[in-house]
Amino acid sequence: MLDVEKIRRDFPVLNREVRPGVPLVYLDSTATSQKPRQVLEAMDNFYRASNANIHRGIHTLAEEATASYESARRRIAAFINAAHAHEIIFTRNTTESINLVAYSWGRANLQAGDVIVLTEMEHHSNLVPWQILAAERDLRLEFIPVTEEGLLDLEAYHRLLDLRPKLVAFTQMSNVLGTINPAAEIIAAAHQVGAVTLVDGAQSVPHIPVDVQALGADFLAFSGHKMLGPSGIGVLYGRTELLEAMPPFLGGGDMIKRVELRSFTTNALPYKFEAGTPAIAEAIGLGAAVDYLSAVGMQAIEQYEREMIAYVLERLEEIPGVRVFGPAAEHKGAVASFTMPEAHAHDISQVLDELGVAVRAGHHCAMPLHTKFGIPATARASFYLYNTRQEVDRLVEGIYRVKHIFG
Amino acid sequence: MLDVEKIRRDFPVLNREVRPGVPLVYLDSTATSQKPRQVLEAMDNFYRASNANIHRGIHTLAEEATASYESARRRIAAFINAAHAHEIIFTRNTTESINLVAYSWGRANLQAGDVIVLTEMEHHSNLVPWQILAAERDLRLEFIPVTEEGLLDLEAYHRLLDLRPKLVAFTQMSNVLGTINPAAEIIAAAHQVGAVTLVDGAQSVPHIPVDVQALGADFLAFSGHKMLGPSGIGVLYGRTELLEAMPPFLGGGDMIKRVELRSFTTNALPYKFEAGTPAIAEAIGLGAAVDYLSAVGMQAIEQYEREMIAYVLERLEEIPGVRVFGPAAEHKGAVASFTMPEAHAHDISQVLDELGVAVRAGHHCAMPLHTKFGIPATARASFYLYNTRQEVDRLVEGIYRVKHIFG
Amino acid sequence: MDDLYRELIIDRYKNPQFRGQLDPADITFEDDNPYCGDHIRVDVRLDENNVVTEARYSGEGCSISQASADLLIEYIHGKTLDEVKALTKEDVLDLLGIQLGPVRLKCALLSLKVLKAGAYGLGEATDDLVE
Amino acid sequence: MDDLYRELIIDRYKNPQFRGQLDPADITFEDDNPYCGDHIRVDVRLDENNVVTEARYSGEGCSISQASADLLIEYIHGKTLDEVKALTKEDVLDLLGIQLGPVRLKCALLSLKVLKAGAYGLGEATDDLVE
Ligand SMILES: Cc1ncc(COP(=O)(O)O)c(C=O)c1O
Ligand SMILES: Cc1ncc(COP(=O)(O)O)c(C=O)c1O
Repeated sequence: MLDVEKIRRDFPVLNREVRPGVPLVYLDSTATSQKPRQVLEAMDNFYRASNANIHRGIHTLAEEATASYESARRRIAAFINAAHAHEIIFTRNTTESINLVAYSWGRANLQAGDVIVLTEMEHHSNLVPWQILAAERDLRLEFIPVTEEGLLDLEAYHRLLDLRPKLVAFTQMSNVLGTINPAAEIIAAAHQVGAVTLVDGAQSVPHIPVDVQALGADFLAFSGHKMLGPSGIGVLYGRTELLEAMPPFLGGGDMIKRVELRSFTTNALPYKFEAGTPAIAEAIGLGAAVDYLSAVGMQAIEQYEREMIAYVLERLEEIPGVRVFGPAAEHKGAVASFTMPEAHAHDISQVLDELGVAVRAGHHCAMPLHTKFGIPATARASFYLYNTRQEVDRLVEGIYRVKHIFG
Repeated sequence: MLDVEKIRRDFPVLNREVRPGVPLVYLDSTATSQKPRQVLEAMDNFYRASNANIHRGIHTLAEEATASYESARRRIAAFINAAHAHEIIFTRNTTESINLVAYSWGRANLQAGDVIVLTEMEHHSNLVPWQILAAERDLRLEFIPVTEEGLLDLEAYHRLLDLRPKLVAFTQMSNVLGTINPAAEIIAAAHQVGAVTLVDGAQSVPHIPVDVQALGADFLAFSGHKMLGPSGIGVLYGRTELLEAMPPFLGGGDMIKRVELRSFTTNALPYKFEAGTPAIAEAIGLGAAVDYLSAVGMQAIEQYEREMIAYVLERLEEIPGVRVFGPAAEHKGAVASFTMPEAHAHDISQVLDELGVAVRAGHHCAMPLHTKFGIPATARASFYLYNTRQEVDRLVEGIYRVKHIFG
Repeated sequence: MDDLYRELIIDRYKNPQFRGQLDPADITFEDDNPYCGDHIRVDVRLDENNVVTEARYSGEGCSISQASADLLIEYIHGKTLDEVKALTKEDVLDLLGIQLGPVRLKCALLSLKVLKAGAYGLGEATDDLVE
Repeated sequence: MDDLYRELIIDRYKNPQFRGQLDPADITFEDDNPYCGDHIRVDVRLDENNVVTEARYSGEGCSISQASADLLIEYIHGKTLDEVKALTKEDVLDLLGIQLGPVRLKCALLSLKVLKAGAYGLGEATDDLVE
């Protein structure tokens, strides 16, 4: 069991009062998580004691910085059970990770007429890079439909596999519906027709145990800022074989072995894909974040959030008019996107904010999914290991307040 | 005049002892600068009080985060005198900024046979992206030669302009030789033949006043970490007209206006080029860094470093065998790359480190320049506003120690 | 809270007075806020002296975007085209009478952006119009 | 300091004992350290039992890379090819007798990497060989 009170003490922002006397109830972790002091201190200590550029320095600070940066990579590799640390490429965020695959693997492997299978519940980050590539290369994009309930239509998926897609790219957890997709099953089926798979782990890696070898994933993309880490750091995991065969993406310092005026040879993995000075302190911060998550235990977090979402859905369903999108609690993470007939999502969010309750409102970078459900925007409350049932109650009070004002 | 003692008190790392009793003498700011507490506190305060994702949130934290992020953009725009804040695109570093131009502007504007003019003193970051593009598009790369003295051969440049290059991309300050190139003159000549210009400002923006409008630069790339800011943040400045005409680079959240399953429309500048959750805290940190630099005054910093390099060269020249690369003090910034006949650059750096003096050793991501000078590696001591003459003396002592050990 | 949700806004949101479309119209323009999907269209009729005789808005979105559109459209009746072009962010905020953070500001200014893009005859509504 | 620059290293650097090239050789391989440009080539002769009879290195670089090459090449004389393939990072560090940070470690292990890549007959020397 999680000791939530102890955990909360690690998060300085949770002491914040949004206005005098109005404490913060942060229900927007799906957009970005808060950071424990352990993460902030790891970065601050780095800057105050060991800050230096890495890899090419021989002096003490540079050696320390290199060691800390590479140690973070190894711990992050272990966190998702990657077979090798060099399979962890540091990027800015999930979005850059997916673009890296689209630019490098995609341009080297896809030709006119090739099919990419995505889903209707993708975040724009797992749509737009493929749309750009599809336009450039004349590829065909196909989508696994989302059912009314908010699940992927797996029968339709199996029919799409008859098209022999070259790539199947899908989110392991929807940032709107909360749906946890059966990733291992989707990957196994894709592999049977020879497709490469990319898992958008932006929501899954922070909230449930993810084991890339057990999943069989070829690529996994995720962001540090959603899993207690800082902004400015993300990860692309890729299987060695694939990464080795891929051409470089960004060119510059560190990704090369030798440079002449008109030619270069690439460096070994993972450096081949890390051009220029990386987000050093941020990688170190993300290392501290996975240490924190591991110490709490990803299984314990998953379990805690399961109980939380069951309670959230129970409470929201009792409010007349509130419509929550996505599947039943057993298929989803701790995300509740909802609408109310009285008020636009923005207004819900604004009224809640006046009570200190931070929820997000909009299309959550998933416009096609909202279009499918026929709504321009939802309000979204999302939960993490530091949220409590009392905070759910505050949310519910706030929703009644919205009804009062706009009803 | 700079009050260096006061400045030094702002940099916590300068209290560091590399080993008990051996204080740090940090002479590696060209690789990355140290950070004043004002920058660290700006980021820490953000995480402890206002951390949220930006742009799409209505709650208080999201509004505060958005306001801080956009305020940083405006202050950075003012720092380089950009005409508009939307001309500041946040990237990870100089390297990504240059790659953004190569991928987006380059692929939209360059065709087989087109000429790009670079220089022999470029950092790999301003070589490799063009080599990749040249290989893909069958472009021709030409190089402004570097004279024995370490200056650009401007006569040769004018001859190269007869080739009607489409792009002239060059560093404003060499990270090896310290040479400050006559950027305004190079740009004006390029414009006369209709070429677009890209200035690598990784070294110039931290050390001398840079005014993009006075220079007439079309693009300027620089890194936060070299100018008192954090790792993980860089800037691409681009003129509105050019940026507006360019296709997007990375696809994903925030860079779009509308998304359907198979198509999207792009957002306005600067968001069009900022896909996914940006390095929010890092942008705020860079904002604090430019505030710090502005408060000290870029002119004062330039002046201080001019005096510093004159002293450094004077002291190094008195040591038998030490060969310093690059032009005389009046043409260069505070960078001294040198070799010694007795010892390899690595060994120089290692011995100096034992005395607490941090210098870099290697090719400094400028292999072609080292090849040109016929040396595999140099040791490089570089200086910034927090360095003192006493530290120069420590360097000199260290060099004598190298002679003693290896002589 | 009731500060922001001043009665005026809630009232205009629930009981808009200038909702509708005009056909024909001298100026018609529409656009949306990419961050939230709010959508506004304006239709304006001018007389021979370029004075606004009739105007309406339509679309969907939050109370701030819709109420500010309603207030703005009311306000421009009787104004000249040049006066409309000269409208600023401050005019809209004065009409609303509240303080707004940067994100909600975009909601509030959507109708002004659309209106000015139409008044200037632009192809696209850009943020500069309301800065 | 003199800890790191132990006499042994400085001595081997200044007075190498196994510098040179062999032609013909049964194994020849070369590579460099991308971070600093240090370069090492090794040439090895084997007898009919795959025992090292003669070996030399050449190249340029810092005292650590050159001295560790000199020590390593000395060490492999009389070893079998399988023993050479089984050499590890620890063997090199034992020969040097010093502690090294991650960057200098790459200098120290360059010769081992090159030697093992040659011994295995690989096309490329990768870091796995010395981890
Ligand atoms: C002149 C020059 N250009 C480009 C770069 C690359 O900067 P970054 O590694 O921050 O991308 C550097 C930094 O070493 C530099 O000195
Ligand atoms: C499912 C999913 N994919 C991708 C992203 C994009 O993450 P980032 O903005 O960190 O690149 C998000 C975050 O909003 C997400 O929830």
